[in-house]
Amino acid sequence: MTLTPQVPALVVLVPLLAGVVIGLVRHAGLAWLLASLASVTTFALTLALAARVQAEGVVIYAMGGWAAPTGIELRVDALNALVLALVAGMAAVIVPTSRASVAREVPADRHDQFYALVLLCVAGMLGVTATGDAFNLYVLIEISSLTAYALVALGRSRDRRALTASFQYLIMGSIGASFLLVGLGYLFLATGTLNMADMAVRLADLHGSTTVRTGVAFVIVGLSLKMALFPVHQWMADAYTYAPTSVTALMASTATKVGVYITIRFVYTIFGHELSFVIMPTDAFLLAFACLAIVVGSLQAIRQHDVRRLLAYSSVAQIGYLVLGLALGSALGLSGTLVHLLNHALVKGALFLAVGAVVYRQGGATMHELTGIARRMPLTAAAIAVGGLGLIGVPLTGGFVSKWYLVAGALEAGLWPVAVVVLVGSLLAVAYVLRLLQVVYFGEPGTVAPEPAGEAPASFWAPALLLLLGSVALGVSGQLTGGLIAAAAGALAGGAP
Amino acid sequence: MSLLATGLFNLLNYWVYVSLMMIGLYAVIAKTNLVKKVIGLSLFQTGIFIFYISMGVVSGATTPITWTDAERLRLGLSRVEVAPERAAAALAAVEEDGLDAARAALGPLAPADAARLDELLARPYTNPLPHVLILTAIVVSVSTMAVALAIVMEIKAAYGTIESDEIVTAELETARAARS
Amino acid sequence: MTHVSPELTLVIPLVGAVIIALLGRWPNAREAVTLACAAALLLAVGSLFPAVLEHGARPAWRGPEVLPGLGLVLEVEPLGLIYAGVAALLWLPNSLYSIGYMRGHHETNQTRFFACFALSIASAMGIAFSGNLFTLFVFYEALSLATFPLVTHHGTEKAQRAGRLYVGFLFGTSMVLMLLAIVWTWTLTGTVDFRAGGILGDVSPGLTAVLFGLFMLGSGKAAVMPFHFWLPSAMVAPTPVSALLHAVAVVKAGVFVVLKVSVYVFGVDTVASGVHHEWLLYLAAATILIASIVAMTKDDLKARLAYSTVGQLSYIVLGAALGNSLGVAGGGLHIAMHAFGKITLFFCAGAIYVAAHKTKVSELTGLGRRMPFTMLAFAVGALSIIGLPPLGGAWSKWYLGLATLEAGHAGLLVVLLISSLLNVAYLLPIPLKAFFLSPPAGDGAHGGADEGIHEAPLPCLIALGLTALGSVALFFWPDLLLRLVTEVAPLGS
Amino acid sequence: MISGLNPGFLLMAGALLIPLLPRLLRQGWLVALPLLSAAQLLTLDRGDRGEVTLAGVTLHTLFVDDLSFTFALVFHLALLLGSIFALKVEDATQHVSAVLYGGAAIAACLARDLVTLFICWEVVAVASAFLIWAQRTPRAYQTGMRYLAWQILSGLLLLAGILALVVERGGPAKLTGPLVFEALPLDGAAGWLILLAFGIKAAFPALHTWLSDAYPEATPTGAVFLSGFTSKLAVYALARAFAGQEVLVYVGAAMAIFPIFFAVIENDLRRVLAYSLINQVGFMVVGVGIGGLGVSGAAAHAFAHVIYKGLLFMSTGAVLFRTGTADANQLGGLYRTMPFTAVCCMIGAASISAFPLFSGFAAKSLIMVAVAEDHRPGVWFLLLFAAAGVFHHAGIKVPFFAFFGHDSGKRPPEAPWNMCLAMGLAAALCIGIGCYPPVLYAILPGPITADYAVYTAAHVITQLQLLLFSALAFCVLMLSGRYPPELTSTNLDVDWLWRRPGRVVWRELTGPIAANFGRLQALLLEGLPAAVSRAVMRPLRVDGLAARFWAMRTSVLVTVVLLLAYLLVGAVHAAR
Repeated sequence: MTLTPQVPALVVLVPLLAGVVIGLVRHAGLAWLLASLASVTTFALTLALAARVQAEGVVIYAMGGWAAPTGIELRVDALNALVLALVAGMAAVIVPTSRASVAREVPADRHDQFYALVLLCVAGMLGVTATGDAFNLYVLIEISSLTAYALVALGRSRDRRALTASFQYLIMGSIGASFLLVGLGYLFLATGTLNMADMAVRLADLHGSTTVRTGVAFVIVGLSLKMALFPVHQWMADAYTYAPTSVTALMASTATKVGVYITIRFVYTIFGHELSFVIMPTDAFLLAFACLAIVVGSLQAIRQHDVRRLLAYSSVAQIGYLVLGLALGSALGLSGTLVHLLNHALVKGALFLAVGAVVYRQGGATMHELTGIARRMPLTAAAIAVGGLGLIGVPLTGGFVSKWYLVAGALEAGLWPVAVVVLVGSLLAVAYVLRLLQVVYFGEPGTVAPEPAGEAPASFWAPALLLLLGSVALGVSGQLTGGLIAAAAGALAGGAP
Repeated sequence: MSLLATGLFNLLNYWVYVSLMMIGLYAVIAKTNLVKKVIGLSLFQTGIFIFYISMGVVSGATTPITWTDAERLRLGLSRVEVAPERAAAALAAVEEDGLDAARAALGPLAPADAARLDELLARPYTNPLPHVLILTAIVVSVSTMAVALAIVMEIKAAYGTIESDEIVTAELETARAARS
Repeated sequence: MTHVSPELTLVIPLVGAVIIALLGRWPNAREAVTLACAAALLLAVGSLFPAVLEHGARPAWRGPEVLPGLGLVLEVEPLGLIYAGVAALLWLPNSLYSIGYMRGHHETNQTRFFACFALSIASAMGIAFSGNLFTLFVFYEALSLATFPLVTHHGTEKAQRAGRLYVGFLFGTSMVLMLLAIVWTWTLTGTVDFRAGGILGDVSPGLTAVLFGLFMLGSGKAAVMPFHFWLPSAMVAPTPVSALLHAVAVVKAGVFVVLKVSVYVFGVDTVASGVHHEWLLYLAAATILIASIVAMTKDDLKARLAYSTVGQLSYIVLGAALGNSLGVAGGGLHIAMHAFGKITLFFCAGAIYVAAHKTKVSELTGLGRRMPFTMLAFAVGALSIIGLPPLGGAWSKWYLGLATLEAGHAGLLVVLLISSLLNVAYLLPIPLKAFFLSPPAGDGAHGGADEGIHEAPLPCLIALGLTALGSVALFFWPDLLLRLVTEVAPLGS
Repeated sequence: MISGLNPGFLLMAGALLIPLLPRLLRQGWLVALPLLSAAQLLTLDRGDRGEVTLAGVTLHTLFVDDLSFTFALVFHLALLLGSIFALKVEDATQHVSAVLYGGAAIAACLARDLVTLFICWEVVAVASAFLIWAQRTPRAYQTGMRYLAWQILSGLLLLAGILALVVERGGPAKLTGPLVFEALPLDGAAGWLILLAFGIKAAFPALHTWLSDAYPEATPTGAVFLSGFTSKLAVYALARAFAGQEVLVYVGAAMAIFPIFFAVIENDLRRVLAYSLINQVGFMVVGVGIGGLGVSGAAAHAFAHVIYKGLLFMSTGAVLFRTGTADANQLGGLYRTMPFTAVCCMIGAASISAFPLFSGFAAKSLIMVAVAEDHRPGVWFLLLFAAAGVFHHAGIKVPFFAFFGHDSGKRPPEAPWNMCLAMGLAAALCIGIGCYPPVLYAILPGPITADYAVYTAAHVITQLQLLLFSALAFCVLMLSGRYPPELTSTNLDVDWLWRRPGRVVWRELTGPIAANFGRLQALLLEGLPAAVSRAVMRPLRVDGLAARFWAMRTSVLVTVVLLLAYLLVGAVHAAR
C-alpha cells in the first residue's frame, strides 16, 4: 500500500499520534527525539503536499472515505499548502532545537508532557489549516488552543505570572472560539451545511439574510479574538511574555498566522467578496482596527522594558499589517498579507529564539540584561539585529516586500491615509528596534548591567539565523515565493465575483 | 401585544440562549473569584449548546431515525381506526407505488383520523447534526473546564489565593520589592 | 577604454568594512586597509569617468529582483558620477584626517568608527549609481543606518538624543514620505526606473504636484527647513563624522536625491511646467536666509558650520526646483563645490579641537598665530562657501544665479546674493579674528592663554591642506564636473 | 615675453611666493616683480588674447588698448612705488595682499570680458581688505569688515548685472564667445546693476563711506596701495562701459563737491586725503560722463592722481610710521626733522592742487576743457569750486598741519631710506609729468594727441587765480581763528544711516527670526514630543501589572461591544 494518497491526512495525523505516543513515554530524551522526528517528518510531508498542490491543483481528501458534504474532507490548495508548510517548518526548526531551553525552563518531570503538548498543538494548527469542514475547524482550533493554554502555563517555573497569563489566554481564547461556534451555528442554520465549499455556494444565493449577517459578525469578532487583533489583543502580550521561550517562538510564528489564514478563508472563500465587502462592511471594520493595531501596538512596544513584551506588542502591530492587507480586498493587499505572514513568522520566531538565548545566559530579557551583549554574544546579537531590521521592513528583507504590497494596495484602493499608517507603523518600528539595538550594541555592560556570559549554545542562534536567512531570501528573491503567493492571491481575489 | 408575544414565545429558545450567554459573560467580567469566572465561561458555553440544540428541533418532528415509507405507514396505521384489509392493501401499495398510492388504496377515513394520519405521514424528522456537533462541543467545553480549573489550582498554589484583586496586589508588591 | 563594473564600487568599501572590523586589534593594519580601500575606490570610480564621458557608456549591473520588475539596479550616469566622485575623492583625505583626529584625541571604539565609515561610503556609492528609485531608497536607508553608530559615537546622553533626532528625522521623512512617493509612482506608472525626461508623463498634474512634494520633503537629508534639526544636533559626533555628514556623503545624498528625482523621475520640463513646485523655491529661499541668520547667532563653531550647511544645501534644492537645466547644472556643481569647501571647514574645526580644545568661535581670537596653516585653510574654505572667485563655489553660484534669472525669479537671485553677504558675516570673522586680533589675555603667569598650542597632527594638516587646494583647483578646473552636469542637463535646452 | 599672459596674473602668482622667501630675497622680489610685470606689459601688442574656457564660460583674459594700457601702466607704477615704500615691512601678509591687490587690479584692467573682470574685481576686494586688517587692532578689524562688506556687495551687484546680461542676451547657450566688456547701455537691469557695482568702488555719493571709513584705518603702507587701485579701477571700468553717460556728469560733480566740507572739518589727515580722493575721482567721473576728450582727461587725471595721491599717502604714512599718529591736532612742526618728507608732501599737495608745472595741472585741465567744450558752465563752475576746495584742504591743510602749524614738539627722525626713495620717485614723476605732459598724453586714449597744448595762458592764469584766492581764504580763516579747530571728532557722514538706524532695522528684522527660530526648535523638538507623550503614551500604560485583570475584564467587554457594533453597522449597511 502506498502512502502517497494519504499525505493530507498524515500531515495532521503524524503529529497528533506522535503527541499521544509521547504523552505515554515517560522519558525526556526519548520524548524530544520522537517529537523532533515527528516534526521533521511532518514538515517533509507538508513539502510533499505543497509540491503536489503545485502539480495538481487543489487536493481533496475525504476522511474515512466519506465524501463531502456528508463526510469531513481535507481540502488543500495553494494557500493552505503554504501555511501548512510554514507551521510544520517552524515546528521542525524550533522543536528539535528547543532541548536546551526546555531543560532550563521546564521542570524535568514535565518534559514528555511538554513535547506531547507541543505536537498536539502543532497538529491542531495543521488540522485547522487543512480542513475543509467548518465545525471540524472549531474543534481543531480548540485542540491547538487548549494545548497552548497548558504550554503557556508551563512557564510558571520561571515566573508565576505565566499562570495568570495562561488563565487570561484561556478565558479570551474560549470566548473567541465560542463566538466562532455561534457564528457557525447561524451559518449552518441558513445553509444547512458545514462543508466550507458547499457553504460558500449556498451563501452566495442567500444575499445576506439577517441570520447570515449575524453569523458573519460572530465569526469575524471571534476570529479577531483568536488573531489578537486590536483591541482584543491583550492576552497575547502576556502569554508571549511569560510562556517558555520555545513555546513563545513557536506560537508567535504560527498561532496568529493560522488565525489570519482562517480569516482569509472565511472572508474570501466562504463569505465571498459580496457578502464580506458589499453586504457587510468587513473591510472597513478590519481596516479600522488594523490601522489602530499598527499604531497603538507599535507605540506600546516602544514603551516596553522587557524585550519579550516588546516583541509581543510588535506582534500586535504586525497582525495589524496582516489584517490590513486582507481587508483591502485586492490581489495586491492579499499578496502583502501572505508575504508578511511568511516573513513575520520567520522573523518573530528568530527574534524570540535569540531572546531565548539571552534568557538562557542572562536569566532574563529586560533591556537591563541585554545591555552590551554584542561583545560576548555576537551571533545572538546579530540575530537580534537582522531580525529587528526585518521587523522594520528594511529593504532586502521580506518585510519590505510586504510593506510595498500593502502600500501599493492601499494606494490602488485610493486609501492613501492607510498607506501612511503602514509607513508610520514601520517608522515606529524603527523606534523600538533601534532602541533595542542601541542597548545590545552600544550599551556599556559592567556598570549598569551584569557582564554578559559567553555565547549561547548553537541551538539558539543557529535556528534563529536560519530563519532570518529565510526572511532575507524572501526579501531578495521575488521568484522564491512569488509563484505560490501569486497563485494564492490570484485564486482568492480572482474567485470573487 | 400579540407581536411581542410572538416574538417572545416563538423565539423563546433564542432568548434563553442569549440570556445564558450574557449571564456567563457577566460572571467572567464581574467576578473576582477565578472559579466563578470559569463557571461563567461554562454558562456562556452552555448557552451556545442550547442554541445549537434548539436549532435542530422541528416541532412535531420525529426522531431522526431513518424510516422506510412502509415503516412510516405502518406506524401511522397503528394510530388510526382502519379496516385491516384496507391496511394490508395500503401496505402492499406502498411497497409498489409509494405513499400516495397507499393513501389512495386506504380509501376515505374519519376526518379526525385522516388528518392525524396525514400529519403522521408528512411529519419531518428533527435534524440530528447539531446535536451530534454539540456533543463534540460539550467535550471541548469539558476539556476547557478541566484545563481552566487546573490552572486555577496552580494559581492557588503559586499565589495562595484565587481572588484576582489579591493576585494583582501580590504581583504589585513583588514588582515593588524587585525595584527596591 | 576599460572601466570597472559599477558594483565593484560597493564591494570595495564593503569588503573593507569587514576587514577593518576583523583587524580591530592591529590599528596600524586597520588604518592601512582604510587608506588602501579609499585609494582603490578612487581608482575604481575614476575609471568610470572616461567611459561615461568619452564613450557615452552607461555601465550597469542588475541585482536580485525583489518583486517582479523591481530589483537592485546600478547604472552609472553623469549626475551620480559627480556624487560618487566627490565621495570617493574625499574619503581619502577624510580617512587620513580621521586617523590623525581619532588618535590625537584618543577616541574609543575606533574599529567601529572606521568600519561604519566604510559602510557609509558603500551606501553612498549605491545611492550615486542607483538605477531606480528602489535601489536609491535601499542605499539611502543603508546610509542612515550606517551613520547612526557614528553619530552616537560617544554614547553620551547628548549623543543619544542626537541619534534619536537623526533617526527620527531621516527615517521619518524617508520611510513615510519618500517611500510613499516611490510606491505611488510604481502604482501609477508601473516602473520606478530613472529615465531621462522623467517617467511621470501620463500622471495628472495634481498628482504630480503631490508626488513632487513627497519626494522633495521625503529627502530629509537635504535638511530643508523644518526638517533640518537633525543636522545641527548631529554635531556632537567626532569631527570626521561631521565631515562625512556635511561633505562626503550624507547631506549630499539628500540633495543628490532631490536633483536626481527632479531630473530623472519628473523631468526638468515637468518641474518647470507645474505650478506646484514654486512653494519649494520659497521654502528653499527661506531656509537659505533663516539658516544664515541663525548661524550668526551660534557661538559654537560646529553649530555655526552646521547651519551654514543647512543654508547651502538649499542652494541645490533651489537649483532642482527651478526647473531648468541651468539650475540642475548649478545644483550638480554645488554638490562638489560645497563638499570641498565645507569639508575643509570641518577639518579645521576638528584640528582646532584636537590641538587647542576649543569649540567656541569666541575662543578662537588670536589663534591664527598658533595655527596659521589651519586658519588659512579655514579662510580658503570660507571664501569658497561664500562663492568668491577664484574658488570653486563661485561657479555653482554663477549657474544658480543664471538659473534664477532664466526662470524669471529675480527675487531668488537677490536671496542668493544676500546669502553670500550673510556668509561673509558669519564665516569670515573666524579666521580674521584669529589672525588679526590678539588673543584674550592669559592669567598672567603663563603669558598668553594660547601658550603651548601647536598645529594639529600632521595627517590632519595634510588632509585639510588637500581639500583646501581642492577648492581652489575646482575653480580653475571645473570642466570635468561641468561636462558631467551638461551631459545631464544640456545648457542649450 | 610670454604672449597672451595678463601681467596681473604674473603678479598674483608672484605674490604667493612672497611668504616663502627669506627677508632679503623677499625685498628683492618685491621690487623685481612689478618690474617684471611691467616689462611683460610693455612687450604686449595691442589686441585681444589669452582665451581660456572656465566652467563653460569663455574668457579673454588679455586685452590691450590705450585705455587699459594707461591704467595698467600707472598701476604698475603705483605698485612699484608702494612696494619700495613698504619694503621694510616685516609682515608678509601685507606684502602678499598688496601685490595680489595690485595684480588683480592690473588683471582687471586688462580683462577683455566681464567674467574675468568680475573675478579680478573680487580678488581686489578681498586682497585689499587685508591691508586694513593688518593694522591688527579691533578698530581696524571692524573697519575692515565694513569695508569688505561694501566691496563684496559691489562684486555681487556686478555678478548680478553680468548674470542679467547673459540672460538678456539669450542665456549661456547662445553665448558662444566671451561676454565682452564694452560700452553697456543703461536700458535694462543689467546696465544699472553694473553701474551700481562700479559706483560703489568709485565711491559715488552715499556709496562712498567705505572709503573715508577704511583708508585712515589701514596700515601706514597699506593706505598707499589702497589709494592707488580700487577707485581708479572703478574709473577705468566706468570709462570702458559708461563713457558719455549723462548721469555720470552729475554724479561726478556731486562727488567733487561734497567731500570738501567733510575734509575741512576732519582731523585725521589720512581721512582728509581720503575725502580729497573722492573729490578727485569726482573729476574723473565727470570726464567719463562727458566722453571723448573727457575720457582722455579722466585717464590722464587717474594716471596723475595715482602718483600724487600715493605720494600724499606716503608722506602721511611716513609721519604715521614715525610718530604713531596722523591726527592734525597732535602733529605740527615736523619739517624740522623730516624735511624730505615735508618737501615731498608739498610736491604732492601742489600736484593735487593742480599747480602749473605739477602733474595735476596737466591732467585736470583736460577735464576742465572737456567740460567747457561740452558747454556745461554749471558743471564747470562746480568743478572750479571743487578744485579750490581741494587745494584748500589737501594742498594746504595736510602739509600745513603735519609739518608746519603749531609745533607739536615731536622730533621724529627722517623717514627710512626706502620710504624716502619711494616718495622721491613719486615726487619726481609728479614734476616730470607736470613739466613735460606729452609723455603722458602720448599714451592716453581718445582724441588727444601728444602735442596738445596744456600750458596756455588762459589755463595757467585761471588756475593760479583760483589757487591764490583759495590760499588767501585759508590764511584769513587761520589768522582770524575761524578755521575749524583740529579736534578728535567723528564726522557724521551717510554711513551713520547704516551704522545706527541700519543696525536697528537689521536687529528688528533678524532678531525675531533668530528668537522665534529657537522657540520653534524648542517646540518641535521638546514640546511636541512631550505633548505626544502625554496625549498618547500615558493612556497606553494600561498594560502594567495592575491592569492585567482589569485588562481581561475590558477585553471581554470590548469583545461584546465589538460584536454589537459590527452587527449594528452590518444591519445599517445592509439596509442601505
